[in-house]
Amino acid sequence: MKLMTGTIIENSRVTDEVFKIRLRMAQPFEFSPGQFINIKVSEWDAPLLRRPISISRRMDARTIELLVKEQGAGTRQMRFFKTGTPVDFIGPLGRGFNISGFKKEAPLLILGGGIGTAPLKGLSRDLANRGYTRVYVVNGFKDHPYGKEDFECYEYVEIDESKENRFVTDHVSASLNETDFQGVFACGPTPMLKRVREIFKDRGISVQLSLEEKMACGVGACLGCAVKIKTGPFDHAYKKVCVDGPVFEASEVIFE
Amino acid sequence: MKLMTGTIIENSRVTDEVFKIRLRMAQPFEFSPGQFINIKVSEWDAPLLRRPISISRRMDARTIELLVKEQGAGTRQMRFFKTGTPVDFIGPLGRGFNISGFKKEAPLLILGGGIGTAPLKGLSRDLANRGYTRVYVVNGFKDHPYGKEDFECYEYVEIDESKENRFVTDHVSASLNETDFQGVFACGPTPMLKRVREIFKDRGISVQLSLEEKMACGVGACLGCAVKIKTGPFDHAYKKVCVDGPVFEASEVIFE
Amino acid sequence: MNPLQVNLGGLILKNPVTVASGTFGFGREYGEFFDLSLLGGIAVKGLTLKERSGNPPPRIVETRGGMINSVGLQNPGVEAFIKEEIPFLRRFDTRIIVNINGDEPEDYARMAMALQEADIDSIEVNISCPNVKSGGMLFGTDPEVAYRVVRQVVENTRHHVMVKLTPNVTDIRVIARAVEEAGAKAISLVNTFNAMAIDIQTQKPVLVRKTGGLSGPAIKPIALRLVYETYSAVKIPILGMGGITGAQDALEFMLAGASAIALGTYNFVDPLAAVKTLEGIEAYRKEKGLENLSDLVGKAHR
Amino acid sequence: MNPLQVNLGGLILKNPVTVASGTFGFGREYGEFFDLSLLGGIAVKGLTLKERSGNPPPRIVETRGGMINSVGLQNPGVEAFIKEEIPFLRRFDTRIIVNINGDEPEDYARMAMALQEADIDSIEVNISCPNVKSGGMLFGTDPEVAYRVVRQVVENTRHHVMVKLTPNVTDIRVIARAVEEAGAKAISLVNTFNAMAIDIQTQKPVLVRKTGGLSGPAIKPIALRLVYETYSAVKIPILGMGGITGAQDALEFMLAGASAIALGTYNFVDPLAAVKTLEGIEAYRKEKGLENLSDLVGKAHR
Ligand SMILES: Cc1cc2nc3c(=O)[nH]c(=O)nc-3n(C[C@H](O)[C@H](O)[C@H](O)COP(=O)(O)OP(=O)(O)OC[C@H]3O[C@@H](n4cnc5c(N)ncnc54)[C@H](O)[C@@H]3O)c2cc1C
Ligand SMILES: Cc1cc2nc3c(=O)[nH]c(=O)nc-3n(C[C@H](O)[C@H](O)[C@H](O)COP(=O)(O)OP(=O)(O)OC[C@H]3O[C@@H](n4cnc5c(N)ncnc54)[C@H](O)[C@@H]3O)c2cc1C
Ligand SMILES: Cc1cc2nc3c(=O)[nH]c(=O)nc-3n(C[C@H](O)[C@H](O)[C@H](O)COP(=O)(O)O)c2cc1C
Ligand SMILES: Cc1cc2nc3c(=O)[nH]c(=O)nc-3n(C[C@H](O)[C@H](O)[C@H](O)COP(=O)(O)O)c2cc1C
Ligand code: FES
Ligand code: FES
Repeated sequence: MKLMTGTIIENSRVTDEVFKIRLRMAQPFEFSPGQFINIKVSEWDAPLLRRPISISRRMDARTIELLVKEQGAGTRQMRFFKTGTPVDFIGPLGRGFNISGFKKEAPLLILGGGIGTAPLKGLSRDLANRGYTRVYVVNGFKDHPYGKEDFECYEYVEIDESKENRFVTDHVSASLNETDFQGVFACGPTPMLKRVREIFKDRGISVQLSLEEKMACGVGACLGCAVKIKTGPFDHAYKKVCVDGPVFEASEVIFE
Repeated sequence: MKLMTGTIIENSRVTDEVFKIRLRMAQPFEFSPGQFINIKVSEWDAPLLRRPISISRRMDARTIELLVKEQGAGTRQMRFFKTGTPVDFIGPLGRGFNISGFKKEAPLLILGGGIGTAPLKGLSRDLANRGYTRVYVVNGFKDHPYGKEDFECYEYVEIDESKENRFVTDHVSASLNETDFQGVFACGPTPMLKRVREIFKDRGISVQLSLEEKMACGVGACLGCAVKIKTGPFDHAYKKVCVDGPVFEASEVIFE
Repeated sequence: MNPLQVNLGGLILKNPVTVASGTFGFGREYGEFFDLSLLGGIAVKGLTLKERSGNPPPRIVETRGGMINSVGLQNPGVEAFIKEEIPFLRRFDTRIIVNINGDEPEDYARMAMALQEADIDSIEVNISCPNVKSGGMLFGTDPEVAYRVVRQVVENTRHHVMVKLTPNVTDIRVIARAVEEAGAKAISLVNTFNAMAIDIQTQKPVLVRKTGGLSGPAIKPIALRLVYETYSAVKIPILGMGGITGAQDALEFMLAGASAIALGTYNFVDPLAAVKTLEGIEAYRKEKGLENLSDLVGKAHR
Repeated sequence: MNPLQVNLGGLILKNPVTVASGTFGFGREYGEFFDLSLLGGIAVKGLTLKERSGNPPPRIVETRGGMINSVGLQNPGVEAFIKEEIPFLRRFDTRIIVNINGDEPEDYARMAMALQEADIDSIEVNISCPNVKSGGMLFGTDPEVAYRVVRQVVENTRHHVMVKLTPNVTDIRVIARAVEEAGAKAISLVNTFNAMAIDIQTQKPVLVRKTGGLSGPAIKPIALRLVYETYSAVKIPILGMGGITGAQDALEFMLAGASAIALGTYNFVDPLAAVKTLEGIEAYRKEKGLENLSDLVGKAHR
């Protein structure tokens, strides 16, 4: 976790709403998949707060890629970030996916929804690099799927919800033998995450969900990004998405 | 007075702090020298309020030039206005210099200080176009004079205060026969305007000063840009720089 | 029926979008940008019995997301207003809301009487101006004084009476109830927040009167809370304002409990802001399938 | 002597730049960005007697130039703080300011007693938190309750006592005088402004507890005015805060009457903001040829 500067070397359109930004740092930049950075989007403090964006994947030792969806003022400003200009960010932040402890040949499942597919790109590559050979990826999009080419995996399924009338989790239940999987990694809208947790409940496997919450500091100081997490059979506490997460074990997450 | 859009066709550096912007409108744009426009500098409302900038001169029927000095957030943003992008402004605003009623061969004096020379460029050209042949221009700059080439006049004197240790008004007193002048037009810092008024007091000629005051609306609605103006031998009132000015007769201005 | 119509305690506005006193002059300036008949109402610049010259410059300080003003009720006086401005405003199909001010409690009743025969639609009793030496805001921070001022106006006018409250109080509900009891037909809020800026070069307050009134988007979250609280405290309707920039803000105020809203500072930023706000509200109404926009009012309480 | 040193009613800070409670955790996070010994002081996250889990999410809404928070005093409780956080903070050459909170007036005295033996430099009595059900801000709006709470703390502690005031009052001077009389050695202000946001899609308040506290640059002009007013009302020194983003803001607060200042929300925007503020203040001091920075304090009143 450091205050850093990266130079924008690319900012290009992926779909109508989604764009990708490549940032090059002066020094090698270490991170693990699922971590994010907290970006200052406006020199003029409009908006005031930084915006958390996952590191989608690594391009080289000094270069990372972000995938951003335009939502409001902050992401709209990012859309207009100019190539060659510097960006001030804090990172890498948070605890990413935990990919230790799986057998190399164990079937692993990655589930993404929309812009939630961003950090999963890097995850799929990391898993591949570490020799995991049976990684299944299922990504769902409301419309206009994107990003397939950036994943590295055993099987890649893409769902265009506008055409197929089914969700990522429907595909899992219908077409995959879910009992096989030794680990599940998911990032996407909350309803999707809820259903992922349902499907794999009580299987005794690691189901890791990447959560989102509004952030102010991004570093653990403000307690703004609280999510309810089980801390015991009858206990729970508010944990911070920014430092305790964004990735949490599904069994611990309390959706309200 | 209209809400307008102009396209930036040039934004170039004049000195370290001063830059010029050329704006092209879709339609012919009418104004008179001394009028200004109120520019929206930030799409993100940071700063919130528009910034008043004089129209420096006309390039062609649809194109005007602004001369801007970086002062704070607003003008800094203007500095980064990109060629090809649209700018939202209200204009033309205010009452400019009154150049009727002088004899064509009457000596007229234009006095400018620093960025206050901006509207005087257009004024000098307008006077020339209308056949005034004896227009004297004296412009003073703290440092690094600029803009000489844009004036059209009988005599042009440029004072670099950093080297010459004298002001515009010193030159007038010392080197010009001030009793000759039939009209004086001045724009610059308040101390300069005060001295201009002193010098030409009780001469019975028109001495026109262009004043500045902080503005909110720029159109006369907020009463924010008040300056004290004599309304009779013993009376005064707060007038609006934005609609009653920015140019006022020196004899009416009450400096506090 | 007109689905945008709102009832502000007997004052029927054809739509909820009005403009705030002091930010729209007497309508002439912005009338050059759009047809004033589009507005639900226009609150004119604050008036006093006699002409006032206002405060010395500078009168404006810009702040983050807002501005501090110290205009100080510069106005031509109520008589000149009646003669010169009403005929102009009456050319438009919109409500004329007359913002009245006084140095002493009795001035308000005098103003009301001066306006008795005038062709106006509402009197907005401004007991919340921070920019004058006496009166103004002071009346709006004490429930008993507020009651007295409003009562006297109500007793001396045939017009609709609205009262404009200051946000500079511990509990807005107490003041709101006092003016309701005094017979106000509606409440408008908020006026500006007492605020200040200091010039670190001169080491003095920027404004001659030291403090001024903060307005603009910066204050919206506080203004919205005050409208929300007021709604739960009184039965009379609310004209909500404070930092509104467009339809989204306006709808938040309506959901919080405002029957109508006013744009103030943002008119300066975008002369068409009020018109765009109206369009955005209408689009939202259609999207949500609301037959009457006024069904939204106070919905965030449920 | 150290030209930046300031005296906050017996609490000597080596420089006037501190960080505000709730915006700096217990220092650990921002300690990764700079040496905490650079700071004049650190006000830790608000503590309560027992551990608290805080309010349900969402806890943050961004607004123009500011943010509304509804954290609700999530904290590990005073005992855990003493055991786990003080040893960490003591490694730095900076003042430890402990922000204490209670549900009932007596809780504050209990907190003071719990901290009696702790190695801290000041107790900041927070009678101004808008984000808890009982207590908090309510104590800070009533001068008599404020007096009682502060008195009980003063009587039960050997530590320096500072009182943090809420801006949500009609007249800050009344409250300030009450806590001065009660024996407070300094006053800190402002805490956040009660504020609100509404989601126009769900048509409900965004925050579960409906309102939260507004902070950030948006509130600066009001906070500055409150510091200015307080300075003229009491003799005890002021720790000023509310929207400070850098040296210019900080100097305005000092000129208005703050002996020291705190950065809150802006730490989130720029983790180095406090350090930069200090640098900017020092540059100004030199430029103005001030031997003691504290000569600036309150200068805008003269
Ligand atoms: C750990 C983490 C990683 C993220 N990674 C990415 C990413 O890789 N790519 C990407 O496009 N987006 C990502 N997001 C979401 C992104 O931060 C928000 O979309 C962005 O902050 C919205 O800012 P805005 O100013 O554009 O929109 P706003 O005007 O602030 O809000 C627009 C909408 O987005 C929602 N929103 C705002 N802030 C957040 C937030 N922090 N988390 C969730 N929703 C929010 C609002 O509720 C609103 O509905 C991530 C969020 C988190 C917490
Ligand atoms: C009628 C008129 C015509 C003008 N024409 C020009 C022009 O042609 N070129 C040009 O560079 N500038 C011109 N100005 C001045 C210009 O408007 C200000 O420099 C600008 O608004 C400063 O904005 P900012 O955000 O950069 O600085 P801010 O941060 O707002 O302020 C920086 C400094 O500028 C001063 N300032 C701010 N606003 C004004 C204002 N409206 N008038 C005077 N001083 C102000 C402040 O007091 C401060 O000292 C004109 C002003 C007026 C009133
Ligand atoms: C320049 C200016 C002048 C104002 N004058 C008055 C006034 O005369 N009477 C009044 O009741 N309110 C006056 N106000 C307050 C506004 O009517 C409004 O209540 C306040 O600005 C909050 O709304 P806003 O944030 O949308 O501007 C004035 C505000 C501004 C900015
Ligand atoms: C997220 C957050 C949490 C806060 N928690 C506390 C707290 O526990 N105790 C307290 O006295 N003030 C708390 N505050 C208020 C700040 O200490 C400060 O008074 C206020 O934010 C104004 O300063 P600013 O505008 O610089 O942030 C909190 C503020 C924020 C933004
Ligand atoms: S965003 Fe501040 S603690 Fe997580
Ligand atoms: S700037 Fe509003 S009246 Fe001149």
